[in-house]
Amino acid sequence: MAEQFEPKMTAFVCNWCTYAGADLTGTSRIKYQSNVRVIRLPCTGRIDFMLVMKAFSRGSDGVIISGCHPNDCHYTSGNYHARRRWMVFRDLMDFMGIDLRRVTFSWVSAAEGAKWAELVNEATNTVRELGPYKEVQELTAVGID
Amino acid sequence: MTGSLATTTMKVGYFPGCSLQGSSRDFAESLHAVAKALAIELCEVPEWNCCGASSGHMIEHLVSVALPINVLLKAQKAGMDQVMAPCASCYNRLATASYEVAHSPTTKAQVEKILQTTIGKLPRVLNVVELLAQVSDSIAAKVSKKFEQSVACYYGCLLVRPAKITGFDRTEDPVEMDKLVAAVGGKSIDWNFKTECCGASFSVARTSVVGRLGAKIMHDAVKRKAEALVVACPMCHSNLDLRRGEINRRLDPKTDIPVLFITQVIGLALGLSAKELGLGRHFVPVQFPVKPSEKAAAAAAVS
Amino acid sequence: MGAYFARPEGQTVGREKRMSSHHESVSGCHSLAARLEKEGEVSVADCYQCGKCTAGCPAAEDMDVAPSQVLRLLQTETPKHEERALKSLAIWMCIGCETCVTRCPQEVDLPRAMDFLRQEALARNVANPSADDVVAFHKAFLHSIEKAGRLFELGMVGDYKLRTGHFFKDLGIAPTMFFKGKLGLFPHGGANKREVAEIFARARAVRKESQT
Amino acid sequence: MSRVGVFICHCGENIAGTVDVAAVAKAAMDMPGVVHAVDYKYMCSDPGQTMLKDAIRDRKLDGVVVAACSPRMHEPTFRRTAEEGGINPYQCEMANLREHCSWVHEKGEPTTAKAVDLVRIQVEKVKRNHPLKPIRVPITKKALVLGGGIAGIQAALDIANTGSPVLLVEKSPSIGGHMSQLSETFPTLDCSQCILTPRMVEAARHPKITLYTYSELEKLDGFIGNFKATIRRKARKIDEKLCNGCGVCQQKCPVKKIPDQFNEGLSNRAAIYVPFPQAVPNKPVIDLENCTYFKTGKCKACEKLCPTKAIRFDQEDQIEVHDVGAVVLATGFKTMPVSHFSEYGYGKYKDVIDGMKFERLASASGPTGGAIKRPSDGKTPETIVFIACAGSRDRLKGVPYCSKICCMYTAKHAMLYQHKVHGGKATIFYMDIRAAGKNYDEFVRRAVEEDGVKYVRGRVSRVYEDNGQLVVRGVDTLLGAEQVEIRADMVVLATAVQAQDGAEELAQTLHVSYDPYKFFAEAHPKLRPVETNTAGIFLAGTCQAPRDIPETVAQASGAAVKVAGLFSQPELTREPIIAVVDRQPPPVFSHCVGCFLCKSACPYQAIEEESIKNRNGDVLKVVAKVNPGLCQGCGTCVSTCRTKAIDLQGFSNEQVFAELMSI
Repeated sequence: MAEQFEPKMTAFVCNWCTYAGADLTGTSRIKYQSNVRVIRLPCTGRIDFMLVMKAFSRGSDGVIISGCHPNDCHYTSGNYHARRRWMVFRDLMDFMGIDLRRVTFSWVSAAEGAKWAELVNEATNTVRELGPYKEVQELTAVGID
Repeated sequence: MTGSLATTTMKVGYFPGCSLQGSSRDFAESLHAVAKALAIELCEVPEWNCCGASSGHMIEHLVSVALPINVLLKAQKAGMDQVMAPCASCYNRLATASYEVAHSPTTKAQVEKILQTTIGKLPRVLNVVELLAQVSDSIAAKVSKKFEQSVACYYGCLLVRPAKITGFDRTEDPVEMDKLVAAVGGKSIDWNFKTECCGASFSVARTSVVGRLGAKIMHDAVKRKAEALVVACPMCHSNLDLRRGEINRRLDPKTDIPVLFITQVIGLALGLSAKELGLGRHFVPVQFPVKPSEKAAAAAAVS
Repeated sequence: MGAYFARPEGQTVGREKRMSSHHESVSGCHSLAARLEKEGEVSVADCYQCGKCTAGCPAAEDMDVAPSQVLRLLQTETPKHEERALKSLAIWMCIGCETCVTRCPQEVDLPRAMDFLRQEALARNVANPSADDVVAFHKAFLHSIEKAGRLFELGMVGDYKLRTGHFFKDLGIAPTMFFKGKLGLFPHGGANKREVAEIFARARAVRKESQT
Repeated sequence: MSRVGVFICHCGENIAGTVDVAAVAKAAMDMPGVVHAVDYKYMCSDPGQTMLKDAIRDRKLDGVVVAACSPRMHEPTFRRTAEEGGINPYQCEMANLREHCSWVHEKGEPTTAKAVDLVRIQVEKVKRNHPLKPIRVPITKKALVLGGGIAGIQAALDIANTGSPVLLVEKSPSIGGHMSQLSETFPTLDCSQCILTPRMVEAARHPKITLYTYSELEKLDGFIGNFKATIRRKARKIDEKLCNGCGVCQQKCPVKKIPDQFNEGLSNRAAIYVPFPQAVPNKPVIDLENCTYFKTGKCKACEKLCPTKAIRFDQEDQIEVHDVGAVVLATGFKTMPVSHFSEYGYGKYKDVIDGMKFERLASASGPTGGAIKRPSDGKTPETIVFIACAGSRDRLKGVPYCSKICCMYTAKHAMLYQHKVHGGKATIFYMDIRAAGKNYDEFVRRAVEEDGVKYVRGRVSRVYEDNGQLVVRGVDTLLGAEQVEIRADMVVLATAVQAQDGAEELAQTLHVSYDPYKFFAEAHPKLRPVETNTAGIFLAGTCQAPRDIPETVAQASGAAVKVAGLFSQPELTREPIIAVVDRQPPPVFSHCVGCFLCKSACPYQAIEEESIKNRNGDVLKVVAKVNPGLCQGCGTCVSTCRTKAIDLQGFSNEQVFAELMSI
């Protein structure tokens, strides 16, 4: 049997809720899959969705975006902007042929250490099922980046 | 909405269960009579089998899940989206089984293997009280002879527990039957042992237990001036009616208040005859102290 | 598993981890607790012995071991205690009224645990002798279904009496039952006997393989 | 060409136990731009930090990456060290090898590989860091304390005594909170009123404290040192200046049958009322739901009879906005509502009461003058049963946590009962006795040994009424789980402590995090217990977790010191993580095209319009400009900008893209 495919996962998280939540996952020693690489940003509002495209073009097989729950944003409304932008961008990505199952958008608060672990595991499993993101990677290989 | 349901004929899947064909024929008779009066069509699940009852889950768990699921699958094939099981024990087994396959992948897989089929969306399981509550408006509308007794509604175990399966919001102090009694002009007393266990399946094997628990229940009901007990479970009925001798041996003074099925109470209020309601089959004869209003009526009849 | 226990967010995963791993200490020989968790999806580790189950149990006074103590016996995960649980009269006196699980602050499904222990006691043939009549009743009951697909009360009671020898018990009520039309003389048709018999057979087979 | 140094921390076994630190160091050495990479047992230790400083000097580093714990833990530490080492503190980044790697993954190759990646990400980032200067902002040296219970009062007093003015805001008509309702307090049995009322008066009289009772916080804008608090002062419908608290209005008010909240509904009050005799301020308030005038337009008895003509039916709520530099949250708790305990008949039987009701019964200022009488018929209960953990440690119907105070107050209740009812029989059903505290266990032992309180180890399954008594069905697990049945005259439930109603909404208004049970979350469970994740907002008392009076007072003083510390600085330095709009030489001036999408996106109104003029003052171009004082650095504008003219210092596009490229 061939060796199991291990997806590259990139996560964009806000500093105040999800990053803190992920820290709590650590302090509570809750284990999760090690595929994910976290990019820390002050707020989900900071997430320019070009970053998501970039992540894929740089060989990520899946992307996780997570910040404070609605109403709980440290900057009052950053997560709303993120959500609004995400709504629009999702259609765009869909149009561009990006497989939306490879992008997970969620809220994880500073108190939800366990939820972070669940989120990462679920997202990673989904992407593992889907296999490597050849389509995009081949494009980048021939220099479209 | 409930009103409209009753005016047009309402169809509902029906799982009689074994005891309604035997020791609880009176329950079956009253149920059918009342259903007829309320224009509810009870469509019996074709080729139904026993749910396994207590004995099933007590000594052969997988059987106790497989049998009910088998029934529900048959109901589904027959195009039923809900199945009413009058017997509280059957109801509990059917509901529990569908809960287990819904919540435990392992069990689901095992049962699918046993029944050699895949389990999709199963029909919803109803108990008789739920069904009657759905049409309580039209019951109230059709009352021809107010049921003026004050009774103790006895829910027992399997109808209400566990809440996560039966969905009763007040597991410790349910009121669904009390509401029905009120709807037909009756008074239901507030008492302590609405949901206390009466011994259930120990009726045969451990009659002493049934005697002890039953005595406690009857004692409180009688002390609070209940003129009858109202139940929705064949086992509760046989334990408190059939086993009254056993119970009375532990009671002083002894009690002879009858035990009625909720369907019989409603039947009486709808003006159905004692025969139609199978009242004659009870061990403890069904009779009530005469109410002033009835006296008046009698007097009027004479003059 | 999680489905059986609703917990505030931020705990489940941690628990999943703990639950799947905490029996590994007794690797090789599987404790009853471990099997109960695997086969019955009940975690005895959840019980913190507050005794609320015992406090409300209608059958407790007929039990040799209190319900909460039965769980305690499993918690130790030692053969000696497990045997005491299996041989107890208590597991047979449990009526299955679900009062305990309805009030258990830790949502331990004790009735399910009792079912598991009864099955195990029968499988190991160590059921408490003074529960013979209860066992006989359940066996007679299921036997009747297995044969007829539906319960044939008179037949079942007869079978029960043969199994127990309580010939004269209940003779008082039987005739009245009969004359009031509550006791049918013949089994009911209508069910698919073969189908039901097969369900019994396959269920037993599946149970066997689930343990190996 | 940058010269980056990488320092991998073992954190004892915490990281090294799972991650092959040496391998990480070796891998780091091969990363472009890295000239120095070492691993060490404890980077945060003194030798560790010295090592970092020396390396910066000796190896002429212009950037460092410390791969250790979460930056939320030690980033300040290492940035300071870097500064001492001679480089700009913002040339130091941290890779989170502990919380995000070693603690959450199994030991092995993939985990080490991840560690290497995490380091590479930060290396790529730090190479693109620019020296930044912290921003200096002024501080408003005035504190806002929310909640006038013992926590709020203590915090307010302590802050005020350091000389800074305090606004003490309480939503009910009087300060005092739950403590003012208590009879005696454990473990000393001194009367709650006697120790609290002096504090209440002191707070009211303090020249530096302004009391805002019957008021609520509507809105909080701004940031540490510079908050704007919008406070709603609800209309009492009386002129507080004229009212002298004579109380005639209460006596004459025709509406008298309103359940008295202060006495937990055990007595009645009028529609115009002072919550309790020792209330501060001792001024009445009209309760609009029940006042005849507000219901029917007639009556006005109080107005006619008020000797000082202080009644103001037309009085409206007032909104006030105040500048404050710090906020202390002391909004307290509530006890679990009745609905949860149907098996105990709580809410069904009059004589099944909760702890707060018992406090009122036992209190000398209570409806019975301190005599223990049962609510149903006023009879003195000869047998009484206390049930601990009513809702606490109950996943099914209540909360999974321990409410902490119940063991002690139940022991106190039983003790008070035994003192007041001679020959009375008190039984306590408990699971564990949690009496960890100075003189606490001694107190519990006293209840047992001297006052003859019976402790039964086991939970109660059911309580029901029979012949005017309450049948309590419990169990004694110390007798091998034997059923116990007690016929009691009264049952007292130690109901669980829960977060105050509206806690979640408040947390959201203030942007502080809260736990799944709506208690406000401290910044660090051990090292920053009175701070929140939002700078300048502090916690005191039970709004953070269940706790008793001594702890609450201690925490309140702790919060006060944090505020005082903040106010002691001449000005604040803030992280220079802010947005900047690029500037270019003429004729471009800036890539900003002046669409001002950023302006609409900014939650802080930090974007201003700047017109670029030529010598003759003609406007050549209007471009965006960020006000560094207002910008909080969320970066929403950056991702909104069409021309990428705005960038966020510390999280610039260049840096973040570089991080991505490195994966």
